[in-house]
Amino acid sequence: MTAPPTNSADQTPFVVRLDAFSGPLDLLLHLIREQEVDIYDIPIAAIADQFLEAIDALGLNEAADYLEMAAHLLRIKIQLLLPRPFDEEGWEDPRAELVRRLLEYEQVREVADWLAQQSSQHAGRFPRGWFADPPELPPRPITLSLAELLVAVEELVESLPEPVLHRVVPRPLDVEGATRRIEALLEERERLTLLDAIGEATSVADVLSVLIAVLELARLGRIRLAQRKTFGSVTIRREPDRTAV
Amino acid sequence: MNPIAQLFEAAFFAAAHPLSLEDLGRLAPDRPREELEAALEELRRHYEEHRHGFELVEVGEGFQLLTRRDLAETITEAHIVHRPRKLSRAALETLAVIAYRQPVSRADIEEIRGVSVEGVLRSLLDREVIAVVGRAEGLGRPLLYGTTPQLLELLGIRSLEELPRLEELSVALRMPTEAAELGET
Amino acid sequence: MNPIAQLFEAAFFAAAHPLSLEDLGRLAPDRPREELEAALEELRRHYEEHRHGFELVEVGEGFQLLTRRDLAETITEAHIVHRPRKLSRAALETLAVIAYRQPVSRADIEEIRGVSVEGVLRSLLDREVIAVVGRAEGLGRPLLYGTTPQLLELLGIRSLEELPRLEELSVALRMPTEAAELGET
Repeated sequence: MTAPPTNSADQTPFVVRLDAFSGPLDLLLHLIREQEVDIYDIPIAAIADQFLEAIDALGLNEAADYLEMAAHLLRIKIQLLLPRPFDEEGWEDPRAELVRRLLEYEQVREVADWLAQQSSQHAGRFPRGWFADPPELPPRPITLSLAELLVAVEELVESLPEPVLHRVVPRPLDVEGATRRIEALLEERERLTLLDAIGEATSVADVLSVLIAVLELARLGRIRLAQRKTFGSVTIRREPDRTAV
Repeated sequence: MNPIAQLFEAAFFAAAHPLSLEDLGRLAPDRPREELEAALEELRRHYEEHRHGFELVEVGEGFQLLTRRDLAETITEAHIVHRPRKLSRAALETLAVIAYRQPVSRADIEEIRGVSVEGVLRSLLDREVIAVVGRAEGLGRPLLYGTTPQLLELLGIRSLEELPRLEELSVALRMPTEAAELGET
Repeated sequence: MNPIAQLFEAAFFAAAHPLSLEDLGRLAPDRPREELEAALEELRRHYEEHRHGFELVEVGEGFQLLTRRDLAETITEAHIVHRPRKLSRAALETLAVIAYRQPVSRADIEEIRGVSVEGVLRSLLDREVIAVVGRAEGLGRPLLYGTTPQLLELLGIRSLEELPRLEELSVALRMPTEAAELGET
């Protein structure tokens, strides 16, 4: 069990860490085990109350997964309060499905333990750590499935801002601001690259503002631009006689 | 060391992943399978007899050279290598569900674990221990996930058969029909 | 092989970079330098005498185990060393844009993905899953990219027609006008 021991001296018995549980089923199992009750005969009313208290104490009451489980427990609690039909045959224990899920989840946990142990055991054996870059080989072959490609399409579409359309947001250029920024940077440093000047500008308008500012400063002779090779980075330097300007 | 064993050793050395008998066969075409196996056996025995720092291990879909387990601590402590990052509890539980129920959809995993698994799935996909293996029929045609050979490598096992069998787990599902269902899917 | 030589061998094997005498010293603290050098010498001699597939080589920063050069070529040619690799997420998304909007310029792809795709485009071109298929009209006459027959082969489909239509993909794609417009920008 990952849960730290509860503090019995305290009135709230749920002094437990949030990250000690990997989900509502985990928490529920913890409570059931703590109360030492039979999993096939869970005292739902008591457990539901404790569950609610626990998620409150853990600050989990904003986690949808936990709230869903809380609601589920309350629903079962109510169902158990309803009068049962005379012949018990048609009656189905509303807890049955929950019990099944809990047991299934316990199995998952046991397998997870096994996986953890196995992988940590195996992690003590290292494969070779160094590999030469393949000499003049064709690029490594790739694998690609239709499913992978389609997932990418969907994720891409989901990530597009609503609406999916190309939208032109009028945004004024701020050349003055960019000029001030570049000059301030050059106070601190002898030279910068164009990328430094662009900084964290994220919009096209911001980048354009910087570019125009740089070109304008160069035209006025206040900075000097250099690019050592085609497509190389552009270096911006103060003109030596800048102070005279 | 005979030339084939020498060649195999060089191949194990150069490859970043386990090599199958089939891979090795391409290095020594026209040689009977017994000869390949004899070369592997020679390597295995040589490493043991001469107390080498690594050994030949059968893992995942083939064979791989791995350092001896008893040296791991010294090597790690001298900061020569870093142990790979451990999988989180959430990742392990998600892997457990996928390993036993593959191919399985995200909704099914979430049903069993009782939590959203989107982030965990992504990190497992990034580590390439699981992969998208298809799509289910039905509404929205959800993606189905399964495990990869890299998972076997991570665990140091030869096949998924080596995972504990559900009947061996201490928790047994008492309801027979449902237990069968879990075992089948 | 004596224990120090064995330890060094494992360390050389597992390390991602050459090891200096200093690194080796950390593995066997309190041992005199001569002993470390003797262990290196033992390894070197052992690999030679027993005709191993690799050798101990002194490089700039230290020592390293390397595949014997005369075997490396055979291994490379057998194509067993480099396992097929998956495309990165960035590459997949870029490929997705190209597949659905071809012919398309780099600027258009960047507009949709919101990041620079220069490196990704280059690697997709190298892999021959996309190709330059023309030039757009207008300013700078940018190059236009499209997919190749190799891509279809990888995906196991016969033609692009077999790709699901955008409207068939689950999410927010139900709006035909927008989907169409997406194809225009």
